[in-house]
Amino acid sequence: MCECCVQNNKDIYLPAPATITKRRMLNGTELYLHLESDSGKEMEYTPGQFVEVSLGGIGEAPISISSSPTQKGLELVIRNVGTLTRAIHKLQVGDKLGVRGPYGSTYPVEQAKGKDLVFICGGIGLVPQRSFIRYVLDHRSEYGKVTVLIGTKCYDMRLFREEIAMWQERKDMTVMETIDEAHDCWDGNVGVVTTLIPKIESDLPKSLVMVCGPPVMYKFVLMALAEVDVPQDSIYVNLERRMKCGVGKCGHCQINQHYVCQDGPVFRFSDLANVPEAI
Amino acid sequence: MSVNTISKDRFKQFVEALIQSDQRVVGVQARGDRFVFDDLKAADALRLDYDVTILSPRKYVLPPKEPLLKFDGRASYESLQESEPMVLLGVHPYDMAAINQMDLLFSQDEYDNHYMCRRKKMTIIACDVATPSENVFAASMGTATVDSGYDMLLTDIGDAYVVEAATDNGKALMNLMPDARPASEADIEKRQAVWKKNEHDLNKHMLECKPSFLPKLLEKNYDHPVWEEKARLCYSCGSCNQVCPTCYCFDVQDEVNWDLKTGVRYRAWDGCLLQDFATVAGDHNFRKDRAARFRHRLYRKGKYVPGKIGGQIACVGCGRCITACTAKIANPVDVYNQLMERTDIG
Amino acid sequence: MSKNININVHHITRVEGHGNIVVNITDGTIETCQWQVPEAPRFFEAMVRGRRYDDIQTIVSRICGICSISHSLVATRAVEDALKLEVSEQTDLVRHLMHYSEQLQSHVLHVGYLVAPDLFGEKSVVPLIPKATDAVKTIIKAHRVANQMSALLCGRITHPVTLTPGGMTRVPTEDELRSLKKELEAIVPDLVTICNVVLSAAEALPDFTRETEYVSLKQNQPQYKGTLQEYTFYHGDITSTDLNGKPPVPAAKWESVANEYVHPQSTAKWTKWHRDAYAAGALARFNNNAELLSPLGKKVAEMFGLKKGCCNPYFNSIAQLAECAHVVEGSLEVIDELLTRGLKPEKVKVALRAGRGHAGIEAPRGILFHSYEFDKNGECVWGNCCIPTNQNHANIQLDFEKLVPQFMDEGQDALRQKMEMLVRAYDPCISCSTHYLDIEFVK
Amino acid sequence: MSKPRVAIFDFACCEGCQLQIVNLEEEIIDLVGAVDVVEWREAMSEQSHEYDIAIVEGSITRPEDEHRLQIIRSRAKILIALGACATIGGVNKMKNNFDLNEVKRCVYGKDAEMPHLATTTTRALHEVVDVDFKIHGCPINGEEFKQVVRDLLLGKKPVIPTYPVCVECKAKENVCRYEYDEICLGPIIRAGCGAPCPSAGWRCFGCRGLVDNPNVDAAKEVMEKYNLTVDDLKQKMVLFNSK
Ligand SMILES: Cc1cc2nc3c(=O)[nH]c(=O)nc-3n(C[C@H](O)[C@H](O)[C@H](O)COP(=O)(O)OP(=O)(O)OC[C@H]3O[C@@H](n4cnc5c(N)ncnc54)[C@H](O)[C@@H]3O)c2cc1C
Ligand code: SF4
Ligand code: SF4
Ligand code: SF4
Repeated sequence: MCECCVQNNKDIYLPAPATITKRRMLNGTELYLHLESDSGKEMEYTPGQFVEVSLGGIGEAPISISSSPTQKGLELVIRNVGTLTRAIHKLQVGDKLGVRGPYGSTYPVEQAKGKDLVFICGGIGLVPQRSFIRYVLDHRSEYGKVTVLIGTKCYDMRLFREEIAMWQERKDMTVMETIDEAHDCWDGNVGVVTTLIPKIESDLPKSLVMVCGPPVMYKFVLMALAEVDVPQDSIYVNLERRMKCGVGKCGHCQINQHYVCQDGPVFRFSDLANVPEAI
Repeated sequence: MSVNTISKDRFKQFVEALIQSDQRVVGVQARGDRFVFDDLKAADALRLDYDVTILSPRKYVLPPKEPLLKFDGRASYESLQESEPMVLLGVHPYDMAAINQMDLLFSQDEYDNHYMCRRKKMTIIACDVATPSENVFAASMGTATVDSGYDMLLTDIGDAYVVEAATDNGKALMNLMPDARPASEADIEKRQAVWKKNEHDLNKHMLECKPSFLPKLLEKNYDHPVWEEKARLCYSCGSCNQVCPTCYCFDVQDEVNWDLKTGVRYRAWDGCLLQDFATVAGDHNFRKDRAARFRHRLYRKGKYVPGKIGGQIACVGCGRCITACTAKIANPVDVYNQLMERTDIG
Repeated sequence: MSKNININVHHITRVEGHGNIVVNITDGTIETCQWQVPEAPRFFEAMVRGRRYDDIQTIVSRICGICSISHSLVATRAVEDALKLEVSEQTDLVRHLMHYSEQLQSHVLHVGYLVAPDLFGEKSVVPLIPKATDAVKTIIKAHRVANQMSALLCGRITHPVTLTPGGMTRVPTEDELRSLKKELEAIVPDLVTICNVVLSAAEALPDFTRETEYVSLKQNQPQYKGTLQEYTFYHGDITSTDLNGKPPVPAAKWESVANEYVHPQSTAKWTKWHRDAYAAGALARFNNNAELLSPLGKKVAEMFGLKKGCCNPYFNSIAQLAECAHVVEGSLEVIDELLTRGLKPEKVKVALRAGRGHAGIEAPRGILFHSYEFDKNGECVWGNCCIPTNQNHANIQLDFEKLVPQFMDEGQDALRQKMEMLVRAYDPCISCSTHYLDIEFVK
Repeated sequence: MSKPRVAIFDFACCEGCQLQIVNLEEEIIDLVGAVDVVEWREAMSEQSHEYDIAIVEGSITRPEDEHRLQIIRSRAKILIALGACATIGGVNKMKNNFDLNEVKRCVYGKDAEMPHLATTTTRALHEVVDVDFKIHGCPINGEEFKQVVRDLLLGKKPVIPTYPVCVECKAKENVCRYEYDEICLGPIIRAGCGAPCPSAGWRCFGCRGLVDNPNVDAAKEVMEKYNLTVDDLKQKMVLFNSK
């Protein structure tokens, strides 16, 4: 590398090696990974952020951080949808991959203190939300009521089942789960996640609501929240776009004037009022 | 800053000396009936009277395909940086303005040392326009002249060039011009006249508002019929992106060697007009319609990028996209003026 | 030794296209001995109808990937003949160079990759790589230079895009020619190396001759000074070893030379002139033009004892080697000529007229003819092509008929090997003809 | 992991795409090192019925070809169509614009009815069997071929451009043919070739086939801007993009 690069001492595109220390399939398509950085240095991040995960020769993809900075290592959940994700699914404990980041905006960890929090998660949307939920649970006294709504398409796709069961045991949070399609082994709520909104006990207009899920989910959830008078500046959405660089250069993740990798992925909904491409 | 004058003959000797020096020299040359930036092998080939080059000097600042790093297996990476000292000779003011914008974009927030490193090794000799091209509208965009970014600025005043050395690099180059004399009052006046003329002449398409009004104009016209009207003929060929000096979107890909282990990760020009620019896994395309992509480019030029670089409009009026567009729909002025027609400027 | 032989090579390998060899010998009696061509017919002559004059070379180039340049060139010249277009000397010279690149590429490929494995008793060039790494690399290098030369002159390696009736769409720059010249000069010693390697295994070439008519182009009026006027691939009239002093036939009259007919053994048409069959190709060119080879070309022929009048078809590969040397020396000459003249871009002007045109050219594997007719709008109304490989089919059959009795005592495998080698020696390009080789020893 | 077994086959075509594999020159040694080439008639004498990847060149023009292709398909895990004849039918499809009997008569005259000259409507491979990947072009681009093979060996989905030739043509700094009021198919044809034809002063004649979503509706108006007609465009499209 040339002199002036050495001087600046940082290549924003350069991944650092990390090792897989735990691995398990959460369901048929979603793989959970626990990583530790080879340098031994913990990554400093805030819930809501993501990393770029690399396999030399295959490529790179943005992946949300699912762990909380209060714990050791990095947890990711990866859905098998394409080339890179398929290759990651083949990795085993002890295998290495490249990681760079963290990137992007964060959940309002500080502003949320003292407030009631509602998390609305659709499918894999639980993954980034979990980072904040765990953070809140690790700083439980600093936050108000915590309500988590989880909607999954079908019974078999549910993520983090044991952890959710543990959450449900807790007295200091409310967790409601629903699946879209009825299933023999399921005696809980059936229906889309919006059907759970009326059951929320917090004072919704005064709560902060965090929403993350597949693109189709936002419209309906946001409509439902408007109906119960949640102000737009109390709603945070977590968006996803195509992304190449993760650092605000390549242009792919742009939503109107916003770069998902810098201004997002977590947006305050009120900031998206004039952003027609967002939802 | 020092301002000198050098005769055209002597200037040729300077170019010859430059070519003999140990840095790469790139200058404007004729290719067929058009002009391009290319490695300069002889002073005679340099054409500072050119109108516009087919591609902008972006191809040197941000090469079409550039290695970022090499990998050895899944997790071992090493930065690659291939830049070399280079002199870029004959950059027009609008292109200079574009480079200045890109410098800002690649250095702010996350510092891109692949780009910046190359820029630092680059000496830019700008030159004022001597022949306006058929579609230039730099005057409308405030880029008919430029006052920063270059190391040296040349202005053709007939039988001589006025040479302004603006940086240490530029001043060092003056050493290769022993015959240059401090510019006379008259020469400076002649240069002023060229600037004045260009600020008037480089305007084959007249923008009917101040460029600074564009963000506001666009703000109100997201659903304007012009997007659909124009994009109806769009081939999604990205020609407008390719030739534009201010477009800088890129794609990143890995190329692996036959050992299936080592290889290079590189970035390559991409274009927001291309159909799959915003397509993600599962074939979901966030900007599926031609019109949406067409609109995105003109919003980027007139509103989004300006939002990142202190309001500078990211169209410098070179007119290349107007020429390059096969469907003849890419003219930014044409679109912006149509928005003006139906917008209350209030 | 068994007197029963069944050979059934279904799609002979290491040839371009599909061909079959079928031999059936029972109790010493030859019952079947056939050369079959089952390649899927592709109907180019029908498909060109309705196309404009300047699309013809693009279409017919696809007759054959290996000799696409020859097809494009001959088509372009036939169109020029029909439209009465003259081309400049510069165009002519550049096209010569282009054509040479194909001869070199094709011959090196044929001798190096397809024939050499036979000489060294291997099934392909792959096992030769570890055994004779340097030799293989030398062959690859010569092949690469030939391909670079094509890419430069044709716009891409295969299926040229710089040819247009009336001229060229792009000519190389002088810089490009100068660096090509360096590359070509550098492979001269490599060619000698390749020849020595082949020479070391030349005794593997079967001792077999059969009196044959050899047909090729011959140039009577020199076009330019030097090699170009002589051992011709590009200009000239049709000559034959059977002409016996009669004047050569102009290319426009090729149909009276080829006398094409459909044979049930073949999807490709067969041809005959003075006898039941004739041979085209490097050996034919050599037998008609040997004294005009370049100095190195002559030297190569001498190395192998190849002399004018040779009737051993296996020596076609040796004639190709001599031509490789000739073509490299010829190219250097043309480059010098072009550099002396200086290269200028030219504008092509075409005035449409109705008419029929013909042209003949030497493709790497032999003489090749195209004819087209256009209406006054420049649309093609008729086309006819006659491909070298087709002109060799009947001759291969006749060679087989002499070869099988001569060698049948050596046993099935040796006979089969000789027959495959014979077909390969002709360097058939069956996809041209349509496609070529499967040998069947019928059970 | 054992090396994948690769077999190369051809149907009606000029074999120019196989030639591009040979034209990889030195790298062909790397190729045969990375895979086990078990059958390749044009280059070697070995043959095999067992292979993982079948690379198939050429169009289907006869009933017996269809059958042979089906057998290849049933044996191969991955089937790659190599080159325009295989991916889009190539020039062979021009035949489909005529009456087939008339085509035969035109070439073979009175012998046209001989059984071994039978021919059917030309089809690309995917019109007969499932095709996993297409390597476009007439001929294919060697660089792209290498990349596709290596990607497949890595288990990666090859990146084949979905954008038109103009992208690469512009990057080569060519003056657009349309600026001289000449026709060019670049705007609707899939890139990946590096635009050699416009770079050599010729038009793109469409050998890589149409992009997925060509803007055909624009043709008429755009052609008029250059004093050209849609018929001019169609004349050129016939070469490689006949039905
Ligand atoms: C901020 C952010 C966070 C994400 N977090 C997660 C997560 O926690 N878990 C998870 O499984 N997935 C997550 N994704 C989506 C994930 O990045 C894509 O599924 C992944 O890029 C697909 O890559 P692939 O090579 O397997 O798919 P392919 O379809 O083979 O990829 C095709 C190309 O499209 C691009 N691409 C495709 N989909 C996306 C996408 N959604 N976003 C960006 N680029 C894309 C890739 O760059 C790739 O080059 C996240 C995306 C974003 C933007
Ligand atoms: S948008 Fe067009 S006119 Fe403006 S800078 Fe880009 S290419 Fe030039
Ligand atoms: S010449 Fe053809 S490929 Fe090139 S830009 Fe013009 S239309 Fe596109
Ligand atoms: S430019 Fe067009 S015709 Fe030429 S190789 Fe590319 S796709 Fe084929």
